[in-house]
Amino acid sequence: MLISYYGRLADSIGMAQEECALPGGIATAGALRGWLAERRGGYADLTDAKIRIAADDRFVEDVADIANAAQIAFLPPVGGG
Amino acid sequence: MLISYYGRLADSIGMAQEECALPGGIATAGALRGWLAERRGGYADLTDAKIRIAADDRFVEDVADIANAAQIAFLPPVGGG
Amino acid sequence: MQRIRISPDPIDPAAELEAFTRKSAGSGAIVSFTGQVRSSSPGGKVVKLHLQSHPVLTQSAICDAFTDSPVLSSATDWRVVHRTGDIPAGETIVLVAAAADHRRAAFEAADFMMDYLKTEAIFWKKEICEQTSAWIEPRAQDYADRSRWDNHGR
Amino acid sequence: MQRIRISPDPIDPAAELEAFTRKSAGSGAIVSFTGQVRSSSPGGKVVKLHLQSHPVLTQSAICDAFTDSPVLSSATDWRVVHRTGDIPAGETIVLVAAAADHRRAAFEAADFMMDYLKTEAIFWKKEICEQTSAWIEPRAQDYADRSRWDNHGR
Repeated sequence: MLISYYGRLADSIGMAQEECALPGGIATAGALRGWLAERRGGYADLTDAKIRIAADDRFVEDVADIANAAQIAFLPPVGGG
Repeated sequence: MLISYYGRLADSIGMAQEECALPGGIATAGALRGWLAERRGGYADLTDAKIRIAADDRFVEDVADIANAAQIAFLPPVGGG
Repeated sequence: MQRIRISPDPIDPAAELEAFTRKSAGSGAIVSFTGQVRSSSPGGKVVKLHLQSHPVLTQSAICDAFTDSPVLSSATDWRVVHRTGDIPAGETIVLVAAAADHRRAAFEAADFMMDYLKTEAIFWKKEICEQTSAWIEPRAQDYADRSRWDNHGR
Repeated sequence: MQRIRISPDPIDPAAELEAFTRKSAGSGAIVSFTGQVRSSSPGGKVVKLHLQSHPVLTQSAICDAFTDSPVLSSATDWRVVHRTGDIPAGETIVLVAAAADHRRAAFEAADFMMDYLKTEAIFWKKEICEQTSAWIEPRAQDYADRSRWDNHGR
């Protein structure tokens, strides 16, 4: 699963993308937030409800099943054009 | 004295400009309206208060002395750009 | 710098915007309005407009109104290019442009300039259609638009 | 016809307006807005902005919002060109253009598009100044401007 971090998240996490293999128990978007945030520092922002999640280029709620998604994006509040 | 008729006045009067010698008794802008309007048909519009008068490129009121002006312009309500 | 240009020459909106934008680099916000001769009207299919101005008063009245305007005082720069004479349908009659630090001020400046030009500017306008022709005066909507600015900034 | 273009390529506002005006001849009214990187900010002298978009969601969200908008339904045509990546101070970030039969509709369409782009469009913006850099979120004024349209046409 390719995970992308947009905007300020890429700065706080230290990278814009990473390839992750999800452990078996992590099936929803919300669970993915928690799992990533626990792994190491800089990821804590991901549990902020203002950070939206897109799975395969569609916005999803925290309860959505994302186990089979190829791409996940974490999107902080937008900054305007 | 060069008299110019703008906008629809040029159509109703049949010309855009004419050279006139003012008779002695006609000294104000208002008197000029009446004198021109009495001369012949098509000039009646000039007595309409909505027609503004400019003497030598400045707007003037009917009471203004225009006997020494070189140019008089009759300006109907503007049409917008 | 010539902020107001009134002439029978055709207007190239892109070239005007290019020159204005080059001068205003860094302002942040630039709004332009281009007005073209519409090809149809209540009088039928429009062939052309005839626009007449006064050789002195038209420009000086616009200059006075815009220099004194509180709306335009929020703009860093502005421009008016107005065509006169015979203008075929589809061609540009007027271009206004405004630059400001923020977009609201730029929009308001351009909007205000157009409302003024459409109601108070000293132009006489004759619409020449295929069958008829008529001198045009501002629409009620034009006066309503213009009145929006009467208490602006007071 | 590509109404929305998001790309790291520099924007030439005059060329965009020229193409749009050519397509819209006879519409009557065309409004354009050009937004440039301001050269100063509360953070100091601005070197550049970095604009990030999402490769799919940014364009599709703009398209959805604009296609459904009652404000834009009064426009005969509209265009959005948005630059991404590193944009030096003074260069153009965004150009929007709107054409309509009457000028009020054209002004409102361009104004609405900009208010949307400034608050809801999916862009992340980092301001790089000489001494500092920071991610920027919309100003309170941007949200206030955007909310003006909430009841439009209802």
